[in-house]
Amino acid sequence: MIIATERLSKWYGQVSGLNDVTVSVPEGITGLLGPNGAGKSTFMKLVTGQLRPSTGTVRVFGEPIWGNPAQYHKLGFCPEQDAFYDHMTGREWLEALAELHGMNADTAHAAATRALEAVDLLDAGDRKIGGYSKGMRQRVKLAQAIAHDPALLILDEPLSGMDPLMRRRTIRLIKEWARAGKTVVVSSHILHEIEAMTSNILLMHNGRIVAEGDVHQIRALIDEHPHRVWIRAQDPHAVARLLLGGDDVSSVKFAEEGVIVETAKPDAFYTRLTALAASGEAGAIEEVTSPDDNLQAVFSYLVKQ
Amino acid sequence: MPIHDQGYRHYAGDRALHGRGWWVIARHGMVAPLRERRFLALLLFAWSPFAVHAVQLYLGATLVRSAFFVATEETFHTFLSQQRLFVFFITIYVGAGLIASDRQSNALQVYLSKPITRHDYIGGKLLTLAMFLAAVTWIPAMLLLLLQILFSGSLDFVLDHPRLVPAITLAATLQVVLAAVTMLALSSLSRSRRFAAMLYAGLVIFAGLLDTVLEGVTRNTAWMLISPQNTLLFIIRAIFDGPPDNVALLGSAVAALVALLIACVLILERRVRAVDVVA
Amino acid sequence: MSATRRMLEITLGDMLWGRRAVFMAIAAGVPVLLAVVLRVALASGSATVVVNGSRLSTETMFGTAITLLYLRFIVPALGVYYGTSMIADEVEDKTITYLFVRPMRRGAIVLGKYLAYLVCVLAAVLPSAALVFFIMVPFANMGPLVDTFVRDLEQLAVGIAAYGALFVLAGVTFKRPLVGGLIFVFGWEPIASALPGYVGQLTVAHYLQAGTAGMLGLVLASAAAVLLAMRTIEHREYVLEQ
Amino acid sequence: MNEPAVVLDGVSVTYGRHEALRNVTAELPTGAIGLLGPNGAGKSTLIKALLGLLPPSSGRMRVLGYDVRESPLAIRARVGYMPESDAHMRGMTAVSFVAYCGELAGLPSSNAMQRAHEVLFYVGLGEARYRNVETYSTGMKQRIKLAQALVHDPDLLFLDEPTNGMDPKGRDEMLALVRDIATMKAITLILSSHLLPDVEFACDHVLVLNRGAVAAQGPIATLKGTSGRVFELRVKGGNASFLDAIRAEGLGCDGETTGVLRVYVPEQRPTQALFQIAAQHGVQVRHLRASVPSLEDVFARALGEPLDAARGKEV
Repeated sequence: MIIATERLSKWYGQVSGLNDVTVSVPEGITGLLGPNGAGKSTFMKLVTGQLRPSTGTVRVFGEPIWGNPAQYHKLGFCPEQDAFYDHMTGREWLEALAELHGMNADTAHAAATRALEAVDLLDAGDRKIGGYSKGMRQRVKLAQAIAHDPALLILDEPLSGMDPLMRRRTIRLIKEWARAGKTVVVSSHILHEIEAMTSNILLMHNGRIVAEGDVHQIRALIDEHPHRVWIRAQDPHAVARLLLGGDDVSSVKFAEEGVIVETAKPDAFYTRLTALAASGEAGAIEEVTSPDDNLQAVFSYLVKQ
Repeated sequence: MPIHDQGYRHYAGDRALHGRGWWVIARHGMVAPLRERRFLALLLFAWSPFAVHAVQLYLGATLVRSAFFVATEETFHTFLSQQRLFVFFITIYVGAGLIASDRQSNALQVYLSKPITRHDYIGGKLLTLAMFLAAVTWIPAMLLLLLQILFSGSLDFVLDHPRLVPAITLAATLQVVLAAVTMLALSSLSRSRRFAAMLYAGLVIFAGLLDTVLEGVTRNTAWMLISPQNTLLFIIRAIFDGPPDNVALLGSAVAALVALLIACVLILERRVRAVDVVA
Repeated sequence: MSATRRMLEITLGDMLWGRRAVFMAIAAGVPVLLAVVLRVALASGSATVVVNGSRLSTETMFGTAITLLYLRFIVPALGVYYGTSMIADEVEDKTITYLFVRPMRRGAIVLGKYLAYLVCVLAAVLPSAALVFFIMVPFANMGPLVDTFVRDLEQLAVGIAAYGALFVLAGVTFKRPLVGGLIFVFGWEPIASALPGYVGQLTVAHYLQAGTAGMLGLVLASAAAVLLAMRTIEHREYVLEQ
Repeated sequence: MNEPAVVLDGVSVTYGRHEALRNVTAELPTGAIGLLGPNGAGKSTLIKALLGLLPPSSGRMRVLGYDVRESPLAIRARVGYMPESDAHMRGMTAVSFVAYCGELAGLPSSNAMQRAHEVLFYVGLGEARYRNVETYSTGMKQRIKLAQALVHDPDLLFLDEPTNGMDPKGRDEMLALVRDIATMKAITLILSSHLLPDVEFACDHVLVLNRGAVAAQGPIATLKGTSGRVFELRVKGGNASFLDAIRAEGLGCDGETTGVLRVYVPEQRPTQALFQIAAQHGVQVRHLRASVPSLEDVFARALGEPLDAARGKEV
């Protein structure tokens, strides 16, 4: 496990950022989600050693992070705030920060070039950051997180302010880093972006971990909302009549040009449905999908404000 | 229809014509400082010289006939020039953040997307500061004059000094306008209230310090022109005591102040621009 | 401490730009300008400086200029401005995060910035003072004054170090150090030196004038203040409010 | 009112040498219009020009029947603008800030205060309306910016990234508000956002800008075009032989690595064939859906991005 916390809590003043969190983050991409004030940024500040745990421990690569600067060789952090030295050019800033990793002038230069190229800012590298658009500032911020080629990337709202094309390119970039073996923790409010990157999530609310792991597994475990399947067919009533026969169907509802079935035993139900569609007994079945087997549904079911 | 729509309703009331923006800005601008206790204390403190002079007038008019207490044009002149200390503090307290805070909190976008013009904005902000400054210069001075009339029981004081009321008004207006326009221009130069305040304080104190050193060393009073504060005092003395022997210096003093005001207006014109709204 | 050296380089680049450079240029430039104006005025004989009867010699005027202008105004002002803004500015602008997630002791940030401050301010103030000296003091009687001039420079250097260190410590500890700093330098110091007894000793200015022993004490105190600032920044949590 | 809300006729705007808008001609109907384009495409320049804050170097503009050059104030009295960045006034409570904005927009002070309360309740800031705006969360700051744009009951509303920085629940509520305003309250709104799903949800018409020129404009439905015969397929228990079987049937299929298969079914073949193959291999069809082109595809096509990049979400 790359990151492991043990009964980790953090409060400052009366604000309780995190209370009693025990969680471990595997390799690959993990989506960190939760409503505002859920404790996401407190969690990230603890994992990046900017805050000291009030109780419990947080270990990155097996070692504590607070007051242990050597860890930052392997860690890249992209903060959420829009804060820069506006008078420096993108390249100067990246090189300066790279040198703080102990690189000499030319390795820093090479690292900066690689980072600028990765975020598609090579031509704007020599312009002052003060003159960058919001999307470019976001990308140069990403660049400083990967310049020293860390094994672990913590990204706080990396896509905010980017236009749709840049969003897509950045999502692809993050997935490439993950494929190249880096572990990435991405926090975002835009659920469909997280869904496009990974299905492994860490859902937080009121400073606690609500759910952890693969979205679809989590969805299957939410038993108070049985699995829902939407079927579009030429003759919805025929399909409904035939499906009702089995004991795996708990309720049936008719919706626009289709039928919505709730089932407690998805495996049994889907096998029967595939067979029915294949046989064509109830007419042609055009589309099958589960409207609430996605991150939005999991989020709203588990985070009841 | 029995169930009323609880959502958004259209506004049926009347809408005023435009052109009132500056008054709205000025009125609202005055509300904020008045809610702060420290500022009320400052205002109260700024009126203490008024109280002292009022007592002086009372004594002059009644019990003690001695010349020391009797009011003369000079009492109003000294009163106004003494008030410059409070003009300085109030200008910084109210004025430093007038535009700087708006720039820092991006409020300019909100203002200029409303049906008001840039000049409404600048005018409104100027008026906010000017009204507070008038409250510690022109208003107490005129009240003192009124007290003098009341205590002496006759209008002859005003009749003996026909030039007094216009002199007080002109001097106070100069004080208010100079401080307000300069502070507003400096406030528009930065996004931080503190920096604008330091700029204004620096301008007034440093220029004054430099002027006294140079005048002291070179005995040449022309150095006064580098300090707006001292130039203003010189002009106010001329207003009350009549033109000085060195009329050329008076001319250049007025020119210096006019130049400063023009520079400030240009700064304001350039810094408060609609085009860099909507970032 | 290569991290300190790198921080020094980054901060040097940062110091010579924008508001900070302008502030430094004014602080170093104005006295020289003043000296030139005085010299021209005196040379043209148009004005003689008469103070309580005796004609003031330019050397004594230079002495007063050093103490009044440099020691009481420029050096403390630079110390307050740069000392407090070194860390407090980065915390307020939230750019400190990028420095905190680097593999180096956080103390190196403070030390690097303090050394950069020392280098820049010394490089600005000392030559400016020297220039004022050459302008004010006529070449003929410069000889005997050289050692007092060198002592003045030492005073300036120690003053720069001391005020800088004091306000670096303040900048790391308090949230809004600038206002407090200004009040200390322009409010407390002039008043305290006038008050009787020990009160005068609660100011930096006192030790500057107290000969080499005082100055040595100040140097040690400055070093201690910087070390304390380095320790503070390592143990303190900076919660950057939204 | 069927007359278009905004008419742009050959509008060009230049900052010094940089041509921010190049001969833009467009007619925006009433209702909800999405304003799209990559960073620097000229979206904010267009809004500034329409608000009368930025004189165009050529071309004419009419907003709500007024000519922008002749009566900018009359336009701004009937237009609400919600800026993208945080915009508030230091030291003011929500109610006093919104009432102040009402007065600035021409409402008498007593009406402005009453309107402020009503609008703050509408945007969901009822309980927090006496708090100082600086203490607000990101989501609440977005709502108060909407409130100050609505207080004087505008006929046209500019929303610049209204859902920026909000959490999922806040975003849904803001989008519901935006949709309610546009559809129920007959207020035309121009929504500039980078989040295309939000635009797709709230708007029915789009104007896409690219490097200062119009790249595409029109109702979203027509721009999307018909849905091709491409199906998204997710199965449980799928294996290599199942995939070969599909390809053997002449149905193109790719995207195995990403968990969602893309199956190209020729026009005349019913989907039943897919189910039959799955049944034969004991594979459960968990998700089969015609892949409808999204607004993102329209956007990418308008900007000349290669289509497959647009189609393949996980290319």
